[in-house]
Amino acid sequence: MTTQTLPQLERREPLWTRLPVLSHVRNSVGLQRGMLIAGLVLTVVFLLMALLAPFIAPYGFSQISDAKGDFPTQDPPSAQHIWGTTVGGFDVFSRVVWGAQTAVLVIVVAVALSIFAGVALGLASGYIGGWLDRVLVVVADAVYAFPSLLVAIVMSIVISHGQSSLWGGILAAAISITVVFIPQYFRVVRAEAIRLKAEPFVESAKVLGASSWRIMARHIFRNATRSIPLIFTLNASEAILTLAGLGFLGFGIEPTSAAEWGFDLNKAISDVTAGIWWTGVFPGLAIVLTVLGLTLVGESMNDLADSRLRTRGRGRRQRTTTAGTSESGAPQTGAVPGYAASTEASSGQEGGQA
Amino acid sequence: MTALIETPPEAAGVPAPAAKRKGGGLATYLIIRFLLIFPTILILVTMVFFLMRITGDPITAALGGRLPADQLAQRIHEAGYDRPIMVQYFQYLGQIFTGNFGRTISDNRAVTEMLATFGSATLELAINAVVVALIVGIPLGMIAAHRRDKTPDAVLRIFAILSYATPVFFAGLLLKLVFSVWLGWLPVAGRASTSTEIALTSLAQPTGIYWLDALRSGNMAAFWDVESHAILPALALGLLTAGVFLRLVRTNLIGTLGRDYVEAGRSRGVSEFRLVTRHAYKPALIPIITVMGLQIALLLGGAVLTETTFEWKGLGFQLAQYLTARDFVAVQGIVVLLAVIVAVTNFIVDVVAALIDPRVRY
Amino acid sequence: LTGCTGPSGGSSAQSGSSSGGSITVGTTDKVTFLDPAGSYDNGSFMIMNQIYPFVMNSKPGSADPQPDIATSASFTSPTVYTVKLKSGLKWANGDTLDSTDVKFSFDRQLKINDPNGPASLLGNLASVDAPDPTTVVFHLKQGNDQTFPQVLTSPAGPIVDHKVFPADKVMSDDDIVSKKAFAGQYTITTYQKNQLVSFKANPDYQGLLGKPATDTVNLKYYADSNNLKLDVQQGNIDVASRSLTATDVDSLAKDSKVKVYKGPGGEIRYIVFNFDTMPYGAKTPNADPTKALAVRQAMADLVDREAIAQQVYKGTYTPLYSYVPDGFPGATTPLKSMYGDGNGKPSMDKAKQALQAAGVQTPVSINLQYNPDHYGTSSGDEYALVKQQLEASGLFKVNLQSTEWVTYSKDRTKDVYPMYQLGWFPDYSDADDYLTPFFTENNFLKNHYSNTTVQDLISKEATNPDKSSREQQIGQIQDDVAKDLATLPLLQGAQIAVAGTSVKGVDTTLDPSFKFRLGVLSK
Amino acid sequence: MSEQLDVRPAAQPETVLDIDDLEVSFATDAGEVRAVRGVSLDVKAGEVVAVVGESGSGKTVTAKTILGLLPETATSSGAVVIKGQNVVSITAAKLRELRGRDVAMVFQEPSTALNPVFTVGWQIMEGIRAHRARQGGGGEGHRVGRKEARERAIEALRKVGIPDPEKRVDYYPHQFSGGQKQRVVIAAALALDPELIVADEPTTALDVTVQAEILELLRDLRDLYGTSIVLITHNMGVVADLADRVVVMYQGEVVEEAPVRKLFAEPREDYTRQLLAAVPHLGRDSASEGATERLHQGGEVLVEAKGLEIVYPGRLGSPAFRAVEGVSFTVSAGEVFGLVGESGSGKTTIGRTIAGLNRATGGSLKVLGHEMVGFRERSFRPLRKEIGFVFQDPAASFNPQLTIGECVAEPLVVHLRPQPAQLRRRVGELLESVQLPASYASRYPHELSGGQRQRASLARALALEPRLLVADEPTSALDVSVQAKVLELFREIQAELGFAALFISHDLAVVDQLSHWVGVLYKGRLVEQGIGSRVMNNPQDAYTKRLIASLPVPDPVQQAERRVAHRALLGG
Ligand SMILES: Nc1ncnc2c1ncn2[C@@H]1O[C@H](COP(=O)(O)OP(=O)(O)OP(=O)(O)O)[C@@H](O)[C@H]1O
Ligand SMILES: Nc1ncnc2c1ncn2[C@@H]1O[C@H](COP(=O)(O)OP(=O)(O)OP(=O)(O)O)[C@@H](O)[C@H]1O
Ligand SMILES: [Mg+2]
Ligand SMILES: [Mg+2]
Repeated sequence: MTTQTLPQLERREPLWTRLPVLSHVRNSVGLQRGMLIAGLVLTVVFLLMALLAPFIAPYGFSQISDAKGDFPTQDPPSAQHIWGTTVGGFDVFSRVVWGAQTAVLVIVVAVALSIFAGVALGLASGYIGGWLDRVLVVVADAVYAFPSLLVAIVMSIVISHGQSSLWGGILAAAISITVVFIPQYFRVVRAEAIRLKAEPFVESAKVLGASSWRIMARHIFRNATRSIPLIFTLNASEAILTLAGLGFLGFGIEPTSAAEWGFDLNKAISDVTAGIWWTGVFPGLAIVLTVLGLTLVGESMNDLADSRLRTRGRGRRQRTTTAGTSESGAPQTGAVPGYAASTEASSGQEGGQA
Repeated sequence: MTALIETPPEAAGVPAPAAKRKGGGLATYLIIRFLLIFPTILILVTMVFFLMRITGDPITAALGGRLPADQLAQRIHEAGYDRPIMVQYFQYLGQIFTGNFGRTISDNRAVTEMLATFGSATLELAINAVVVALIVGIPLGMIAAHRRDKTPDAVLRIFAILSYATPVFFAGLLLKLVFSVWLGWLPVAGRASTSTEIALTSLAQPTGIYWLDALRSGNMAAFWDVESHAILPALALGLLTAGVFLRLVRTNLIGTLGRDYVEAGRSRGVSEFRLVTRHAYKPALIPIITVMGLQIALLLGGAVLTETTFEWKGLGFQLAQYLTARDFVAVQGIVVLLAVIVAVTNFIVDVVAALIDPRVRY
Repeated sequence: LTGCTGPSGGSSAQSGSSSGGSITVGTTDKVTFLDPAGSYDNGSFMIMNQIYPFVMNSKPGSADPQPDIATSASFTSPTVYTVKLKSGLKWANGDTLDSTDVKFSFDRQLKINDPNGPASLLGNLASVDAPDPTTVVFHLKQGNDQTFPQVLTSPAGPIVDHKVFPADKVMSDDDIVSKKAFAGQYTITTYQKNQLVSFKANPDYQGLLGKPATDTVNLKYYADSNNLKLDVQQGNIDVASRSLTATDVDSLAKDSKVKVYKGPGGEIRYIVFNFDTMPYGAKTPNADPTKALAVRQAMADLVDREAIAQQVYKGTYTPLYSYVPDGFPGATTPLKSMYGDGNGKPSMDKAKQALQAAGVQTPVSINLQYNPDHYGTSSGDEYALVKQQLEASGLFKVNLQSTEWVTYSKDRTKDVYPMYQLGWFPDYSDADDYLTPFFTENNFLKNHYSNTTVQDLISKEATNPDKSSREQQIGQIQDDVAKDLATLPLLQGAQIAVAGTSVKGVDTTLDPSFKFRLGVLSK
Repeated sequence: MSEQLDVRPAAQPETVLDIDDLEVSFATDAGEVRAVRGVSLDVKAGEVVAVVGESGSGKTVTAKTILGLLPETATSSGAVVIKGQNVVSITAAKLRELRGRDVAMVFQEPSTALNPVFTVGWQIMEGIRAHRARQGGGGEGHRVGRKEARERAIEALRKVGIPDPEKRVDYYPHQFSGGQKQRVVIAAALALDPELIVADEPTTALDVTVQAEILELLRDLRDLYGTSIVLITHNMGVVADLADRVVVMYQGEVVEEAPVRKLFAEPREDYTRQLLAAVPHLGRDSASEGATERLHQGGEVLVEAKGLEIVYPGRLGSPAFRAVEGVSFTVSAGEVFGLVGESGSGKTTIGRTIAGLNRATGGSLKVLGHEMVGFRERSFRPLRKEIGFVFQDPAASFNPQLTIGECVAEPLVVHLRPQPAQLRRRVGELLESVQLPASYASRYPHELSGGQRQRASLARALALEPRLLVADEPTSALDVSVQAKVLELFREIQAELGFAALFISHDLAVVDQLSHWVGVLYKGRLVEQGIGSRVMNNPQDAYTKRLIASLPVPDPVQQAERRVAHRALLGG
């Protein structure tokens, strides 16, 4: 019903400058840009590692022997195993590289699922309101108050039920993370939907007689989800940590199913106290650097999108002349504040007209 | 693990404090907020109940490797775990309403006693960690906000991210290695050394918070022993939270620093230091406290990894254990307690925020 | 059986005067119930062994059941086992300890029959009589049960105070402690469940074990074995027992401040074959018992137990070539000669032959299940190695899968897994505990293995009072099952404890009875 | 009395502020923005200098430079000399000493310029205690004690006319009304007796009646204490009312500077002339000029309110709020009904209710014959195509994700579902009808200027050729010159298409320019309605009288007369 297509209109800015990350890089300067780029570099390395794992990793993730025979166990870094081997004889370097793949898969599945569900519920709850909203909010709050690792554990039991193959394991981890994240997306999207609902452009659609569906799909959805990339990066790093935590508690993905950093790190704990540092340090660093990278990207994007936090904004936001503004003295509380300020910032260019 | 998303409860549809400003009674608002605790707990209990039943039963968990299937089934039947689930559910609800939380299945203790024992341990850890987080997070957050986008800010932000990005068990391991194994300054794990623990548990009315017990009994040796055990876990968990606090303080402070009233203060010749620490900080405190409250509540449940790493026998640690044992009674009890804590903390946070914000004061 | 003295290496230490100092022992085995009727696990049983009296017990260093608080115990007829108690026994709370308590304890076990309790061990017990204060008469269902004295030493065997314990329900730990219902070597002075328990020598104990070497012993609980390791290494605790990882043990062995003790272990690890669903199994479309056997044989030919024990477990496990582990009377090693190169090492050729002879098409695809969380975290490494060993020959294509414990336990008996990992820890120290539960009609494996000859032999062996012919029968059973390969035994565990160099007596308690006795430790 | 002010005692007025060739530029994403280019001006003691100019012309930047409040991204050159010190190059510590004591600032929005969590007394004291006391001879004084500071704060509050200052000094900002807040802000500026006050749009956020009081207060400051004021505003009425001298800025430069009467009487520059021409002037150019009875009376009654009552439900324990009460009026086909009233009087509420965005809760409201009390969206939806709505803030009323073309097309798509080609043509026509090039259809809202956006918004509202248009303050977000063009367009289109309109504004002059019939709303009640020019010239209701008296007209001579005439009325 909302598929009425409009004439193909020429767009004035090239697409690539409007892509979230690239436009952020363009808009940043100084240290803020430095941090964003550092984050991007770490993230890209991480992604490349995942993508090219078969080419980068010298061995398979569960390979413990090659033509020359069994791998030595707990072998210190050497030419053959540049980061050494684990107690089971796995090659640490290979597992770290393959681990990136697992991490990416888990992130993609987990975040995609939670975005999908969280956004749908958040939109409905925020826009439709009423009882639906109240019930969903209480439920989401309850889930939020639920210790997240507990949800993850229970879910991984419920889901993994049977076997943990590579995909089984990844799905189990991902879905358990999803359950934890849905309330977060729900909150953010719902808050945005509620804010947008009162925006004049939504009201103007309403006065035009547009149906609720059309309003949600065409007006609220796209605007409410603009902050999603920011949460995405933040949650991506949380997903890695949750996965690592699950691995640590023994609910993770088994080493024969896939390489998983948290699991390896957990297994390496007795190694570390025995002076065998290489089995723990590399997966540990992989986790830390990946989370660092993703968080840097997320935070920088967040700061750039938020004119309050942006280093160098465009002109100051215009104040409208009417007294209609309410006494909203208190600062915003959200970590992912709206984008409104930045879109309105351009209204100061009236000069050319006079 | 949900530490980083700092969405305050306001975003979550619990009626925002803004509603209060419209002239309604703060009391009404708080009462409603208080009443909301109950549906929340009911939902949690229900979720836990059904989820736990899906995951299996405690008897299989304990004896699945030893008994023939028919014997196992018989025992499950005798324990009543094969009755219709709704019957079990309503029976359980009935018990809860009469205040009977039952006894844990896997280690047979009264749930209330178990909650008190482990709750006090977790409370102690949480207090310690929050102290660390506040001492580290708030001043550093102020510095970062004040020197935003300068080198100190960048360094502090990286520090904040690193403290968050390092899995707590990894950080804990490193702390143990450095301070216990290499330097030998601090004990490896546990809440107290054996003798202290015996001394403290044989007190007449222990609170279960060791440093408090030690102080009350005037046993200074025990006090120092307890404190030396507390340092590493508090650091591990506290730094994790400090990272979040730092970020939170920084973001909100930057927000208020850009406000007109700060500019107004500046135009009156107020020093930059005072602008940051008074003019901008106090208004920023309201959202900070809201989110911090949530954080602290989550800290209680989120301490699983820290507690496991440091043998800190608290709720989080126990939760993981009971879960493995499919001890639904215990898990349900813990979740109810956590829900109450979260709800009550939110409630208290609202009251505190109200005290700070004159606009909602009546 | 009575009056026979086992080898007792360290028994001289315990006869000396006990030291005034205290010893702290760290462990990872958790307690569920102190009440014997409510628990059936190592952690609880470990404490029960210190605080409750037994009718039968074994001296440190041996696994031979001997009268503990009894003066004699023997079969007075095939189905009657009569015990004479010592007189003048007392509970730590002052109650007298006599035959009423013994009868009460066993009646209670049967009555409560707790889902988590060990009542199933008393399956052969019909009733108990206490004709006079020092006499207890056990009436058995099956005559000459050779395992019965062992059962009396097992988790079903602790005697409890009938004035304190309720007859029909499980009692809470705190009540037991506050009512001082102890009559073992030790009493408990402070009890923080699964955190810290302190024991004090019980002056009234008159049983087999004698006066403990150390008056005060603390038992500290750990969740993470790495902390246990660090604490024993740092000297914060004197002894660490159980659940250290192979790497921990390996590195502690290199540490001069501590000493690693190894004793015989009863734990075994093996692969179960489901005779219905394994390749060519009875319920598969191309069912063929010969081919199925060939598959099992080929697997037995290919596994390299030594490699697993060394690589994955660094010697904390040893290869297991039979169904009854090494160290039990009657244990043999049939799989060593029957499979592989005949010397315990794998043989690819033999495996190939076995499959070819049966006309099995290679590679054989198998689904192998293991459990990552119940049998230690190294299961993953262990099965990765098994997979590699099987696949290296090119004869097998292994699809390795793992499943979380509770589901695993359920599914394994529902024919979901064609072959799967399992472990076993004995209830008491007798070879029969490795045979009856596994190969009789209604065994707990539920793997559809059935061999009537074997079953006959087992029931004979279990009631054969003659030691040597019984051992022979046990040997025969092992040979027969080895031919059928109902399961594939892989490894046998060792008991491992680590102690500071000044601690004495650790080696004494790591005996085939698998009871860790605090009373022999001193420093 | 104000007359004599213009004839100031000629005793060599000392210069308190001297700006010389000031240049300010900002580093931005888009490169350097030169916000102020070579501005020079000076302010004498006891003088009110108004700086006017359209939005973005550099007024605020200039004002901030005076106090050294520019953000770090700014670079400035030139000289801003206060008491012999050049603010542009002075050290931070010196600058801090100077701020507040020698020059103080009054902000536009009193509600944001006061910290909500501190008492007003604390905030005023902050400024006092940040400085050493002034001691006659200019030597460094002592640090001001808490008690003394408090006394001075009370004194300052008293000076700005806050009643009961001893008590009110401990109030929090939210306990004051908007006008009082602005007085507090001024008191904070006064507390240190600065010689110069920089006031950046000090009355823009206030209602006209309140604005009149604040202007009076500022005048008193100048008269009683000889304080010089730099008054930044875009409101020519305010300029005419208060200023001695006017500086006109355009694109960062000073284009003209003249005494106020001279500037209004004979503006030199083209730009100034345009600016003055664009200012709506009460009583000039009225739409109902000469009308003696209600126009369009015979037309079909499109909106009919009878005893209309609109209540906002209270949330969570707060009582319900009655925003509109017992309002009755009609709007007939072809008629422009102007609704005026100050902030919070319920104008928007009525407009939104007519458009079905709010619920009418009592009385009766018939819109196109449909009863809106207890209405159902479903039955009302078909009527929506007969109603257009123009929002106040054109930037906010467009979905930032959609192009202007898509936005304008939306009503067509929703109601008519035309072919794409047809749609494109119609969108082009619509844009051209509001004097926008059809090619703008492919632009995004932020790529248009404010005035262009409001035109597009008008195009969207007119897309379905509605019979009724509700326009809620359609021009109040715009600069005067832009506003003039949009109003002109509105008037032309209305005349051409003949739709009825409910035109809402708080600006009497604007309403008068457009409306045939005017209603005055006060606290939710319609206190007066009538032919526009009549209401303006001869108000009946006391409130209307005060409202009209408060409005400064952009003509210093006329305004001075009005002030004298209305003094009694305003004193109340
Ligand atoms: N912090 C800043 N960074 C970049 N550009 C700025 C900044 N502040 C102001 N500008 C630019 O400087 C120019 C002058 O702005 P200024 O705020 O002085 O205008 P103004 O005359 O006060 O307008 P208004 O009437 O809207 O308040 C504008 O083009 C604005 O975009
Ligand atoms: N959603 C709402 N809930 C409760 N009260 C409201 C709501 N919207 C407006 N009000 C109140 O209703 C009254 C009238 O508001 P309205 O917006 O109609 O005023 P207005 O005349 O348009 O003012 P302005 O000139 O400032 O736009 C005000 O007191 C306002 O606070
Ligand atoms: Mg300005
Ligand atoms: Mg309005």
